[in-house]
Amino acid sequence: MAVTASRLLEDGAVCFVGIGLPSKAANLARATHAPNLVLIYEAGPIGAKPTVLPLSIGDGELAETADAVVSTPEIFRYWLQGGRIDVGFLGAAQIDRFANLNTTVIGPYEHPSVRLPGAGGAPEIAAHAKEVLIILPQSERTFVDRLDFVTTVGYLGGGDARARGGFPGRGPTAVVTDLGLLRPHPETKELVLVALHPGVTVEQAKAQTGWPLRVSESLRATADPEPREIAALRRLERPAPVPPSRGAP
Amino acid sequence: MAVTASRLLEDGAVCFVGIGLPSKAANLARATHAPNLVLIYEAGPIGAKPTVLPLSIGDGELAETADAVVSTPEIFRYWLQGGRIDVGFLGAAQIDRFANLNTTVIGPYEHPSVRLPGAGGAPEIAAHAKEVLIILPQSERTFVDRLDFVTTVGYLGGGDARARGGFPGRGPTAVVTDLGLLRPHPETKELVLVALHPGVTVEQAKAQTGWPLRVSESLRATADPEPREIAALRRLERPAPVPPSRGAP
Amino acid sequence: MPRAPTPIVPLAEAVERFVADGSRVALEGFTHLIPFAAGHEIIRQRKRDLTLVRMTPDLIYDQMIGTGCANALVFSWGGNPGVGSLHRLRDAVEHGWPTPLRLHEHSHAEMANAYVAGASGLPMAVLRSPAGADHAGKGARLGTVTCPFTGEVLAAVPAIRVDTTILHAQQADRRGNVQLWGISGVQKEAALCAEKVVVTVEEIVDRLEPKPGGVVLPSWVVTAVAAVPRGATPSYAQGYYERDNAFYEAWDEVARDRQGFVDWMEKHVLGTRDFAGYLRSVAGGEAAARG
Amino acid sequence: MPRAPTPIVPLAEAVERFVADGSRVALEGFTHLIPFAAGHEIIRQRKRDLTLVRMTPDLIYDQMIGTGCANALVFSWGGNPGVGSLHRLRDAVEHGWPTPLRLHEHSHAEMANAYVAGASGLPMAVLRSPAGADHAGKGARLGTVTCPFTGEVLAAVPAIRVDTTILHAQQADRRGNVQLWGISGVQKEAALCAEKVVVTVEEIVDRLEPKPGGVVLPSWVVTAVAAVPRGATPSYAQGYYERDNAFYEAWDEVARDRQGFVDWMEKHVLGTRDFAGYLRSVAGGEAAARG
Repeated sequence: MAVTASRLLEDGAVCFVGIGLPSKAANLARATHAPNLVLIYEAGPIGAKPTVLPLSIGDGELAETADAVVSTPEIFRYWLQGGRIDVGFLGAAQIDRFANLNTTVIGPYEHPSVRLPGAGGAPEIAAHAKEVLIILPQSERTFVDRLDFVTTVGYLGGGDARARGGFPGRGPTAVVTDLGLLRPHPETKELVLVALHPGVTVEQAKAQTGWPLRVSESLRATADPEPREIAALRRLERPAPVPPSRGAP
Repeated sequence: MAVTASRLLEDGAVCFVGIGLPSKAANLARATHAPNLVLIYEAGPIGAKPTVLPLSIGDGELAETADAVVSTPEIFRYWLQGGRIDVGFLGAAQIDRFANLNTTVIGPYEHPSVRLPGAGGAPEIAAHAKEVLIILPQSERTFVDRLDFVTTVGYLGGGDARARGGFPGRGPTAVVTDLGLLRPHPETKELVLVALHPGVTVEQAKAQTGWPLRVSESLRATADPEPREIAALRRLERPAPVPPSRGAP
Repeated sequence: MPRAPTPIVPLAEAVERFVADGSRVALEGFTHLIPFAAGHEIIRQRKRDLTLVRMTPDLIYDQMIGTGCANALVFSWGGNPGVGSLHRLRDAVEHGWPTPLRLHEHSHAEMANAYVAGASGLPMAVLRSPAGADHAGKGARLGTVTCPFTGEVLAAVPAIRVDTTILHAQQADRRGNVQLWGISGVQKEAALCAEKVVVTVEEIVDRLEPKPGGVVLPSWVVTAVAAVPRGATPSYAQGYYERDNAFYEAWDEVARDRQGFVDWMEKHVLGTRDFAGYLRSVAGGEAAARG
Repeated sequence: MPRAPTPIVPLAEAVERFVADGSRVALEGFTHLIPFAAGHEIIRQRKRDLTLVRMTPDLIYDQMIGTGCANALVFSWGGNPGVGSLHRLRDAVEHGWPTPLRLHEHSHAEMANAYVAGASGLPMAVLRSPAGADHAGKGARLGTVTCPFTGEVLAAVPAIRVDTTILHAQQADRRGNVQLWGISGVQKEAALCAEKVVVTVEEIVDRLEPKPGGVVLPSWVVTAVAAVPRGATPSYAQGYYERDNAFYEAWDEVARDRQGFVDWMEKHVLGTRDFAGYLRSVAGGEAAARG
């Protein structure tokens, strides 16, 4: 999943990354084919070059390796809203067929069965980045017919709904999952399965999607991870050289 | 003039100062009775402690002696508009009886006989500082019946006009000139002569004012400069220890 | 206006004097410099009915919410970064335990802009925020303004203003000037939108040396300073100590269960006199990790 | 999107390629780091019909206006700081010499906020600006917006956006990352509201060491870098050289008279090939101070 996502990032792009899978994929890209990828984290680091994956979005490693560290308001005002981000890279708990995202609640807002973390940077990243990549595991619980809450707008109801909404960025261009890769249809903006990971079947993908999944006529298989990608991932995931917790809970 | 003005500044006040006479008076106060006066200059220094008078508002001396240097937008947004300035200290080319100021043009705006520097920080300093001190030489050319241009609002047409305008600060509380000291009348807000420098007469002050000048019933004389004030001024005005111009025009 | 110098006081005194029951309080710090010591002291003094404001509630608000200090939360992302849920926050929202929690929920961009507006003396912030997302029930007021020059409709969000902001910084000098450096998040804005500002610091120094990325709060905007070494633990203080990632990961287990959480808080926070005591308690607790 | 690295070029090439006749250009620097070398090169290349944007026009715009580069000026305070008038600016406004100059005039607060809006991708800035002052004829558009939460009426000013911003900084690295430090005014906002950003620097270094108060512009927002030692003279570059206050004082005499100004510019700026030549010319001119 991280490997497929990392390949979508062009060298030299300016990428606004969330922690977790997006950060992992972006740093993998930087360690392999895209050494000039510019990583921006919402806490303030611009041009961060971590050598191990940060656990949190404000880890010291990010600040110490960055070209610049600015305030959080500046990140959102001058850099994101200012139109300087090429790629916004998001995760989510739920996605619908038009790549709208839910990270707020499962169940009704006032009485949720699961309270999720909330919006974070996602709504404005999805609005302003020139394009948006989304990465999340695919299942009937995550790929749903109807979101419990629309936290972040993808293509709204599809078609030209987003374009009419006056969003500066053009919206999600790819969704990477543990099963494969989906792209929005150029006209309808509905997500279409365009590639499957080795060993995954179309039936499996359809079964793990909460709406009738459309499949591209030119469906292809994603390439296996290359040795250098696997090696880079191992290096990124090695334990950070810090002492163990002094205050074990 | 600088001595009288400096005495109006209380120790510990946060003072937003323009270059020239305001800076001179404020630094004199800091060197004498108000060592904890906090000086803020619009270029960015907060808590500047220059040992010689700066020629310009962005001199290196100001930054190097400051507690903090922030951006110019931050000065105007967080520190001035944020309501953190006790005293705004302004000069002007023209003043009217309600302490409105002109620093824009002499003559009509489109065809001025003299083009002055313009607004600078004055309009918002006068709006937001808790009180405003004004320092300028007094003559029929500077104390005018009608401003050629209202750059900066004092008390507008007087009375409660300013209060009704929704200005956060309470407005000018003193005008210091080379002849004496004027204060706004508590009700009408018209400037009243309340003190004269030694050797200046009421007739002289009236003759050098472009409107029928009101004089306080308790008119007093300003105290002579004390020796420590004169000594402090001399120290501040000594030539800065920098080499002469390498590029004489 | 002849100002009193900023007092340097014990943390317990600062919390007692400057954090009132029912008030609106922000403890800021974006992952870095989170004021854990101050949060613990608020828990020890059993402050109640606070409206807690913070972009990323983090473990510190999980602890404060779980011990019943708060009845409202203003926030924009409420998870345990890189780990998962904040279980005490979830329990309060999902089941009203130990007490119901009203949410006022923003995006990061909205909240950062709202802090800027508060620091700038404006009633609102204007931003380009996406239309079409759900807002129903989130408790945060949103509005629009129309640009008088272009006719564009922009989003507006009310300014954040709070009664007390608490920060942790690396250093203060003896007059109460404060400097922090590294990732500085919204700390300056949080300080400048508050009536009262309390800062805990790693150490009091004779003179603040300007640092790259340094944010300085002059003493005259700081209400009180308290020296609390390691006061951001398990968050970190650049130049002093690293983030205790293992603690963040282990917290998931502690907070998952009400009784386990209560026991842990009783033992390590409520059962200790101050933050030094807390640090000794958890350091000794490696074997007895479950309390 | 695979970006070309930021070119490091001679200043003359940068001005030729990135400053177009008739375009909107900002040379910023609040007293500190004023890009005099770049301004001189614009004069040498006889650029015309520029709209010049700058909070404090200073001597550099006096020189550019006096040599006929500009037909419009966006500014907020146009004097020679601590000395008096900018005589060439005045002559252009009062008598249309050498060419008429349209003014778009703001207060500092309006203009600083307008730069922030430009950098933030907003069409306007909102501020509390005094009502009751004269605006007639000033050429700057002002409007109002109403806060949807409090009903307050606030001032609005259109965002500043420019074709090219030129800055002077202390250092760039070989990839074109730029760092400046000391008083940084509105330089970051000026860079981020521009289509193209040209930066002259004191020196190119292998690695930028983070400095207290440092403002970093990553190479991917910088269009071109040119090394011009002493390129801010007679302004200053903190850590490199002091402000030449004597030059500012002497300029008053030079600029007061049209012919004296023309002769001086011919001799020292138009008559030299580059800024190094200019520096040699004025250094040799101490005796022949009047040109």
